[in-house]
Amino acid sequence: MKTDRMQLICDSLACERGGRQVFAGVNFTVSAGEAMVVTGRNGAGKSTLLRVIAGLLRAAQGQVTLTGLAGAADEASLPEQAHYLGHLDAAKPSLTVRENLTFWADFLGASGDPAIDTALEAVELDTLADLPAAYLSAGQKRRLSIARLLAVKRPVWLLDEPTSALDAPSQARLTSFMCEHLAGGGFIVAATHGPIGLDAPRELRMGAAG
Amino acid sequence: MALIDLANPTRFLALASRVLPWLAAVTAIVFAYGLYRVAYAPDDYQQGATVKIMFLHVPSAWLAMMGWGLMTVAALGTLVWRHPLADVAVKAAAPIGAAFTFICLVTGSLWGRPMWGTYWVWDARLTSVLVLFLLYLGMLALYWTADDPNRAARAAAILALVGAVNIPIIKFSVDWWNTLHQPASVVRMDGPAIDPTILVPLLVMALAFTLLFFTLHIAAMRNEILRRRVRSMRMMQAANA
Amino acid sequence: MSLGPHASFIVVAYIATALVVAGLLIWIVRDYAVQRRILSDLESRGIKRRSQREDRV
Amino acid sequence: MTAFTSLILRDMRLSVRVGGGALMGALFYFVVVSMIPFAIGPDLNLLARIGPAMLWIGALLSTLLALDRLFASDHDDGSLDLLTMSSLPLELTVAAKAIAHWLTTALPLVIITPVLGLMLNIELSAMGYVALTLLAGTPSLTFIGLIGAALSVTLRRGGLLMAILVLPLTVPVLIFGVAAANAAIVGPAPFGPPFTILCALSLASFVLGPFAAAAALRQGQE
Repeated sequence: MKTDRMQLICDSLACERGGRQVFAGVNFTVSAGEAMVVTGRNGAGKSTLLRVIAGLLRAAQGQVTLTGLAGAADEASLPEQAHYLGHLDAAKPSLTVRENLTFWADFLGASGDPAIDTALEAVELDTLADLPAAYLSAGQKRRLSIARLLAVKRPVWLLDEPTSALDAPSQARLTSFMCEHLAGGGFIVAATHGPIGLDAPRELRMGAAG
Repeated sequence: MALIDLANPTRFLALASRVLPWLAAVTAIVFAYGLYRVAYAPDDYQQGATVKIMFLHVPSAWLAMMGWGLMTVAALGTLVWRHPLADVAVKAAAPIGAAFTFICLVTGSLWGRPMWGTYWVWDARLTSVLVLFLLYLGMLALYWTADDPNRAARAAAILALVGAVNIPIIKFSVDWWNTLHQPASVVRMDGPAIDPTILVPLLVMALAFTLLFFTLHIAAMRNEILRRRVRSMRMMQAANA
Repeated sequence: MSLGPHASFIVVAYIATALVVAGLLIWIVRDYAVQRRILSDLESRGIKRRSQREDRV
Repeated sequence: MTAFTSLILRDMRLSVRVGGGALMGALFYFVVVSMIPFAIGPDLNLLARIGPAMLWIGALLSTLLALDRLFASDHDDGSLDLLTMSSLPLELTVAAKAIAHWLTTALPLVIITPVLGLMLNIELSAMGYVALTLLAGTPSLTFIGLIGAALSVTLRRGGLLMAILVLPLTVPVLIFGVAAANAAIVGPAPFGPPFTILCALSLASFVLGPFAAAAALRQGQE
């Protein structure tokens, strides 16, 4: 993955939902290896911003581009280069933990079985690999979601309250995954209320300017 | 039935392991004897050799009804006495009852074709069995779609009781419906009083089928108990991980 | 033993019954093997049921 | 494994697991069709005449009702978000889900059709043709119903609304399906022309359905 010159550029982004303007005039640039934390009160549009970046919502104005990616049309490819970790865990209760992860790895871009085993070990779900996901607790399901970020390599991580439902050791592990990802030249945009353990991330305050 | 005494699933498992081989052996012996008697049973003077289908058809019809009866009693066990094995009994009986109802319908239409000239008539008797089959399928569908066995247990018990109340009503209404629109082409099968040379093989086959039902039912109950054990152990596994 | 003019119907009826019963039998036997295998697998990982001394379903 | 086949396999696997919908469509079809004679009476000649129409109406209803949760379940657990973030075009994603749904829901329905035909007094030789028309026609029902399933995610009201939206769209399929089946049973019109049109409708819906459904899903992201 060649990411040295990559930049995630957000240009005067605005979003409307149901006729109401959620945010407007959001500008930022994130370079490879950088993390940005989006903060703000409830309803300030943190989740909406992440969904716009992920291509799950349409921007009313402005655009998000990922530049510098070798051999790909920039704007269209951003959702394909991004992992979105939302509030929902996209785990099917009747499939086993391994089946769930294998499917997403195959669907989002094949990585092969070793990647899946290492990802499951990294989030300490390897002992539960053959258990249907219905038996998992909220925190375990969240860890299964995080395993997806590890099993499929994508440069941009869009994390919406990534630490929710996680206990302290799991949060620490998530922090180390994020550091590794940044060290490998990845991007992180995280919406959060509290600290997520990264040292000196850039901060974008939503709703502060009105 | 011994189900009432066996409140403890572990004791049931132990007993099932001890009883099942013997029960299976007895079933096989009675079946062999029954089939031998069937092979040498005389032909019916009206229906010829096709009367041999009756030795499958009548016992499976009897089991189709007994299956639902067993589910009804077990359903009372679930709802009234909260017996831990009652729901296991209902769930294990459903596919077996459905299979025997299916055998009854298939053999019936294979018997009907040479006798009546058609595989299926909307005759009151056939139609009631068809409705019973649909009820069994509904019961199976209920168990397929529910992932929580405890919630499925109550719903299935209620369905079993409602079915038990409804089957006589359905039978009655179908009889009445059929007399209004009696199709002319159907030959009624009011055979002569049954001769002992046919009655004895029929009774032996009925006994064999009943034994088979209970063998399968106990084995299926054992599977279901193990399945629930797996479920609770998996929950412990997830909680401890 | 002669089965008369409708022999095929009789034979098919017996075969169909045998198939349905065999299907039930195979399903039950396989199901038993599968559950046993999962249980022994879980037990080998040292997982105990909620109340190992007083067994419940 | 490619994204396309892995999605088909996942959806098929989901539908045969606990809580999945495989065979439910066929079951609904069986129940609905065997209820109809109770309403019109056990007149075998009448049943034989309207049998194909009853089978088609049963197939139509069960295919549509079974489609109800096709996208809604993926939407509710967040899978739909991730499904749209793949390099696989959304049209193909949607088509993969439809194919899996047809294989697990509509194909069993086609397979049990001969049994129902027996009960409706349809000739053994004609029954094969009726099943053939369903085999050729149910894909188009699934792919047209796909549009309704996608719209009902957007509109957050599944079930009845979806049936109201989609049933009128299936009119041509119904007309040519029943026409082909009737041609095979009573004649005198040849079986070929209506059956060919039915196949053409299916092929057209393979194209139209995924595009319209993908557009509806994109619209629903507002």
